Amino acid sequence: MTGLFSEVFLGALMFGAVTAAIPLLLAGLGEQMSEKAGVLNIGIEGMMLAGAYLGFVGAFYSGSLWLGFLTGAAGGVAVALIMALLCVRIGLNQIVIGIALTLGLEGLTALLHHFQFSRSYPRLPAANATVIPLLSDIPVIGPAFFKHHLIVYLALALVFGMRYLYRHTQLGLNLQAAGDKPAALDVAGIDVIKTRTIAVLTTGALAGLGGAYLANVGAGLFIPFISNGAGFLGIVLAMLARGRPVWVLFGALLFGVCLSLTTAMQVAGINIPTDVIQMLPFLAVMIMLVLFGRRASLPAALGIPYERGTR
Amino acid sequence: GEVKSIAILTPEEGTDYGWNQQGIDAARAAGKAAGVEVVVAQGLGYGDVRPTLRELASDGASLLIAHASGYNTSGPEIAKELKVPVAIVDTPSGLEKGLVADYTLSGHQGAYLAGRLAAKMSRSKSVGIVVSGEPPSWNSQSAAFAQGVKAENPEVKITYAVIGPAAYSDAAGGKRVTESVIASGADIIFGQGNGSSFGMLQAVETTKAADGGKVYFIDVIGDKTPIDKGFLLSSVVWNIEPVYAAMINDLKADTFGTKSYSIGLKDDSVKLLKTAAIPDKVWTEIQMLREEVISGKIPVEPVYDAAAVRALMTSVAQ
Amino acid sequence: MGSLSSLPGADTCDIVALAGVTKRFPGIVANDSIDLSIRPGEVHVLLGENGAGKSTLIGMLSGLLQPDEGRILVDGKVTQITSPRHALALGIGTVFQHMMLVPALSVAENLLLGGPWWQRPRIEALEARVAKITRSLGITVKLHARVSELSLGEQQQVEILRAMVRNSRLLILDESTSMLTPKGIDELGTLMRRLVKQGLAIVFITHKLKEAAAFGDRISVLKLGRKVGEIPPERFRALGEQEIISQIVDLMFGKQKDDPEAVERPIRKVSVEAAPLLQVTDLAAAPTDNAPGLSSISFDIRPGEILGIAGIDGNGQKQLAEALAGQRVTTGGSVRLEGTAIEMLSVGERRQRGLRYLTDDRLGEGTVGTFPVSINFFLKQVGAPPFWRNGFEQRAEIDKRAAQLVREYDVRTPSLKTPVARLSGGNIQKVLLARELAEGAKVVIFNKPTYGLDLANTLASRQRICATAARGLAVLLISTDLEELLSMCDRIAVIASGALVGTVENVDDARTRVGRLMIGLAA
Amino acid sequence: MSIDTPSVNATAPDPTSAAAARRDILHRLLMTLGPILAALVIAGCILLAVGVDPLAYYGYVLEKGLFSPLGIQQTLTRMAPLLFLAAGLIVAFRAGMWNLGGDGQFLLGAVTAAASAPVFVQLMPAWLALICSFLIAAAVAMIWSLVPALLRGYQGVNEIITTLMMTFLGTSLANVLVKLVFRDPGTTVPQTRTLPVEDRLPRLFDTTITSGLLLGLAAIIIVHLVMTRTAFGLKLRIVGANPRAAIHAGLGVPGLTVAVFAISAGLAGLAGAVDIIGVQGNVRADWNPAYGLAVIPAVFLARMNGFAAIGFVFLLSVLSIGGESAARRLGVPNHFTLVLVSIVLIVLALAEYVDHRYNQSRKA
Ligand SMILES: Nc1ncnc2c1ncn2[C@@H]1O[C@H](COP(=O)(O)OP(=O)(O)OP(=O)(O)O)[C@@H](O)[C@H]1O
Ligand SMILES: Nc1ncnc2c1ncn2[C@@H]1O[C@H](COP(=O)(O)OP(=O)(O)OP(=O)(O)O)[C@@H](O)[C@H]1O
Ligand SMILES: [Mg+2]
Ligand SMILES: [Mg+2]
Repeated sequence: MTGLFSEVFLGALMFGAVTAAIPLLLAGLGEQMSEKAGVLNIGIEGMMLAGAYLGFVGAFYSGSLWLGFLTGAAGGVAVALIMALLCVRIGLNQIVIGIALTLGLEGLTALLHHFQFSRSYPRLPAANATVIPLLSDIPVIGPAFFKHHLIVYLALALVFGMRYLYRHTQLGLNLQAAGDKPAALDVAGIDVIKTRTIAVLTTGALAGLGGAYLANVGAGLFIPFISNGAGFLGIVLAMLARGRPVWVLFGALLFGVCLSLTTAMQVAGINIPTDVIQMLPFLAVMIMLVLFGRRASLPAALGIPYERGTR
Repeated sequence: GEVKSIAILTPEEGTDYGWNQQGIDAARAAGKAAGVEVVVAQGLGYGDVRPTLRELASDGASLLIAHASGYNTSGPEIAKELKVPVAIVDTPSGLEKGLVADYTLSGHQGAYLAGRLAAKMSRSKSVGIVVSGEPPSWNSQSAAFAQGVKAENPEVKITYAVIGPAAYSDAAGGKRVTESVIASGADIIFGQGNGSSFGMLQAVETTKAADGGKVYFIDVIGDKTPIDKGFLLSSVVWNIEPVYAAMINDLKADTFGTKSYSIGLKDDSVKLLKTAAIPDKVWTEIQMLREEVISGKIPVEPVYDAAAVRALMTSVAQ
Repeated sequence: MGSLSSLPGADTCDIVALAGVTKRFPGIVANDSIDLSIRPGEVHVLLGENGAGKSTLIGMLSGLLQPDEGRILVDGKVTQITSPRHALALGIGTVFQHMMLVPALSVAENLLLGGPWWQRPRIEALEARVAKITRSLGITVKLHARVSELSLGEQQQVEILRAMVRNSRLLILDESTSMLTPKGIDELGTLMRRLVKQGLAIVFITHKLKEAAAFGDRISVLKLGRKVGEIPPERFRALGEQEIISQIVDLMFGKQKDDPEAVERPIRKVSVEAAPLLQVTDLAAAPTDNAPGLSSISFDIRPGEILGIAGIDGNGQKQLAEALAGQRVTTGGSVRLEGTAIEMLSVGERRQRGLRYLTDDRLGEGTVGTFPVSINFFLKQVGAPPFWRNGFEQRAEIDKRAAQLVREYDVRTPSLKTPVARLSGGNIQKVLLARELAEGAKVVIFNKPTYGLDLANTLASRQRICATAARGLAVLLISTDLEELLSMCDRIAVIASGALVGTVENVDDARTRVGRLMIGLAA
Repeated sequence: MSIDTPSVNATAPDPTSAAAARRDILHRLLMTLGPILAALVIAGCILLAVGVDPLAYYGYVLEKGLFSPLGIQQTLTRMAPLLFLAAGLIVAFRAGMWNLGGDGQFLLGAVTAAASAPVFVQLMPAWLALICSFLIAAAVAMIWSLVPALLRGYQGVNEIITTLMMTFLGTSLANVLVKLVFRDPGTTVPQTRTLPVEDRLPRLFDTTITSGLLLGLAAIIIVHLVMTRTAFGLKLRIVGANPRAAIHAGLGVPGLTVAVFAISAGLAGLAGAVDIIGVQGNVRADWNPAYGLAVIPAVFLARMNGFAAIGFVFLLSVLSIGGESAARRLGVPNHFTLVLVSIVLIVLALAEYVDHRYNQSRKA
């Protein structure tokens, strides 16, 4: 059995873990931004699907992965725009619209796929990796972390970018104020609606990018329902992270590693039903919540539309 | 009795180069041959199909083919309720004359041959089985494939991986798990999964084997040749048309519900797909093995239970 | 439309002038063609009962609300103040009636809100600037403390500071003194004088006529949305305090007695031999992140007695009230009601025994804002007959009794169905009073019962509290308003940092003795 | 975070004319049918784009979902579990608890019912057996909700996270139970033993409508009355609208929180049970109809009013039954139904907003 766990295999497992974690990371970072600004974005699954579909279409027809990421992000933004209009600007119920958008995009992308790809099932060539010199030569770690597509490093950099944004910029302050006490932000002269709109659109871009990554790199193709609940996991990650981007990264990696662990245990021939293994990450998080779960500090105005001058 | 039209109900759209498409195509072909109208209700999901069954029956279908193991509770119920013949899968004990017939489709014989083929062709002496779930019909093929591999060459390593409990549309998962299995040394992947099988195919196309050469894919049920990019080694193709044709005949002869239908190597309703990637010599050997399986010289018993399959995989993994 | 100069108030030296401004809310005209001029170098005091339309007016000046009719002139030009940002750009800085700070952010971060989004917040520049302003104002501000850790008074200072940091030409203070101690109020007054000397214009809203007379230059009085009178600076300077007050009272209420705030302390007989109704011994509670704890609090109150708790806001008053009511976990000591220990009882059980607590946080915990007025009367009796029988709501009973209470307590509400949050603060307070004084009360804790109430309501509430004591109930009156305590209490205890530092009989020199205790000297 | 709980009129309706009441009903009807019509037009454009005749499509939706005897029976049968779920959500949402774990609770209730009912019917009279199954299904779902309930009630842990996590867990656990514990040994397909058709809930009269429909209607109406007319309901609404006021008023908030979760989850469990005992007869591995996702917006659109929720659930059922049939007949993938439901939800939400705005400006 020792032979099974060769360097190559372990490297591939970890590589898979990172690949699986990236869409969750992007969705989680996106959701975190919305939540920080006071918008509970349940439509993120729909944004991911839009990103996955358009991202794939863009990459497939142009032959450029980068263009695919761009169209994917644009797809997410397009859905987010609806959400921003309906929930931020005119204050419709965020849960109703979020779920409706998710259902709608599930149906729409499946429909489009049916008419467009359901006979040919086009697939993209392998994403070319940006190999980081030296680091990539480290056994196991090298192939796992330093042989990814450039977008992966950008996503990781984004974690720290977000951290900087939240901690050290005026926008970070504005976002937090928009989520905690929007009226105070408003009287300080910052447009709450605009701030929240920016947050929701950013969520759309990130979720769309996550979807595009899922389709173009994760799977190399688009099929209906490809996001498979990743958006909802993103919501969970964002809430568990309590506003800290680095925690989203940890959470996403935890889920990715658990998925790879599933594969590893099976390859090792350990006879455990997949359902049981599947429960592990959730069980781990639940136990953490039971043990350490003090008052989760969600923004005070989360889910409440802001309208000037009402109380 | 008279047979005017038959209806087939499938959980997914009939464009999957797999279970649903084979069922629908076969029903159409059988209907055409018998001069019978065919109604297709596809993409019904795995929920409650009683409404659709009732509606199709009230529209006058002479036979309802409930083409999913998830429909084998509702099918017989509606058959009794409305006195309409219904065909269901995976339930040999459910026969009822004039009302319920079973067709248990298992490609295990074909999968056995696929296992022999894989063991012959593997350069690294290591093959993988990747599935996106563990329904009985896939289990029997996984098990038979493993038996075939071991019968051909006990030295060949088998890696078995389930993507998730119900990861049928998890294409990214399919690709990820397949890549891991390839990294563990496999250079032939026997893959079963609906949407996720396209992810497996993608992994095979974009990942090199340990020796730097091609990784090959063995598919099941359908024929993905039209979308192949040269990585398809073979497929355990099911042809369900004879089954449906027999059902129509039995309906006409009023013998529907007295027997189970199945598919197998014998009448080529299960067969291994010949592709250019298979050398003629190997293909000839496989054809000889096929004869032995048909004659019963090589017994291949189906294993339907997921736990039993995993136990088997554990034992052969050593 | 006439020419600008013909409009009243459109004077060239006005920073801001209102001309015929009208604002309607569903069912009410909150401001009815109001004319107003606001000039540099003046403290313009706005007076008016609860709901007179003062805050609405401010809302329009600060860009939160848009007038339905009329116009606002800034520097003589007709200007539509479209947003708070616009108002700030015009130099209009507002300290709102309700706290407008982000509790989770630090003071510095709150002051920095509003800068260009891409920038790093410029803390160093702010520190320097704040240091300069605070020095000239004579206040200290903890820049790096979280706002949620500050007392309400400190928060108010932060809001004033924010307006100053923003270079406001016009500073609007909506009931900014309601949370301050007498000393704080004096300081704010001095501050305002200093600011108008520097050329600022100030709009100052208060319910306390003495403050109006002491700090103002010009007074406008609103009543039911209309401006019913104005005392211009020339007249103002010519009059003494008492004359000004009596003029205001004329404007607001018609002829009345000279100094309405000088209520005679009703003479109540507190029998010395009577057993105390409420006995508190060595009560202690642990401090939390943003509140001081309590340590060895002991006192008792006899039937018919009013015990006052004086002290600077944020010294444990709320914690004491909550500990007594059972809303806060105590770590030691005993509370006896009529001799029976109740410290282990729940909130509901204590209430059942006759302990009532009138909270100072009307909207936050006193009421359910979206629920109708009628239900809010009975929030603490849910399930009790005759309003509920076998668990079922008896609407007729509820409405009958609610209508009765509305009449009895003069609650001004459009209907019983109106969501209670729509009422003005004063009227919400009446709902709470009615609720707490309902049948079976024995000991009542009043926490800042007249905070934010207009004069008439304040007087009415005080009278009710005195009447409550006169009926033989024990009253604990917590207030930051020393005048109020002196006018009503039998004894006054002073709280500081969660401990009682002394108790004073309310006789002749009580004012000085309480004052000494409050600033940390022996009585 | 708060849920916009509509305040319940405390006073009796004033004795204004019946005409006003009629006008109000007409208005409501208009404000529901109008948006639906608008949604159909929008969705129709999509149909046109893919080359399908929208009129034919909607004709089939109406015929097969509503106006044919068979269709209406199917629609009403589909409503039963949805009504129970909606009832459970009403309790939670009115009390300010975001129970997003309905699907997990539903599945565990379903598995429990499926595992117990076939056993019970052999031990006792059928009616008693079914009652027992219902009870233990509700009990299991309640127990499942205990973790989020206690965490929220006593630790203040946000229930959106915990219920979402518990629903992921519950789905897996239900599968494990079906595959490993309650598996029917008589079949190769992993599923529980099947409750014979004759032992299931009786059908109404001569139709195929399950009597679960009546149970569902009863559940949602009782919930509505409890929430709006009783002291207990008022206590829950106080907790939902202003938890601090609840503490101030002396309500035992943690206890009430646990009660809310128990009732909400219990009803979700009953939804699972009524679907199994009334219609399905067994639970298959990996079965997850995910009804919650559609019912949640419906409950919000109904403003947590039980009667309005019945209407929206009915609408959803018509769309899902009729939409599937229409899609098949016209060669549109069934996924189009999702698009249609989504558009209807969004337009209804928009219409409510417009109506609200209009009312406000009229009052001003
Ligand atoms: N939503 C509303 N519904 C009904 N009436 C309203 C509404 N909003 C405001 N009003 C009315 O507007 C009037 C003016 O309110 P405003 O807040 O300006 O009073 P105020 O003078 O600031 O009172 P206070 O001294 O209590 O602060 C009130 O009488 C109130 O009844
Ligand atoms: N946006 C609004 N919509 C409806 N009514 C409002 C609105 N804003 C204020 N009001 C009304 O304005 C009146 C006064 O409100 P406000 O909050 O200023 O209380 P208040 O009068 O200041 O009370 P107090 O002086 O006791 O604090 C209330 O009666 C309220 O009904
Ligand atoms: Mg006020
Ligand atoms: Mg005011």
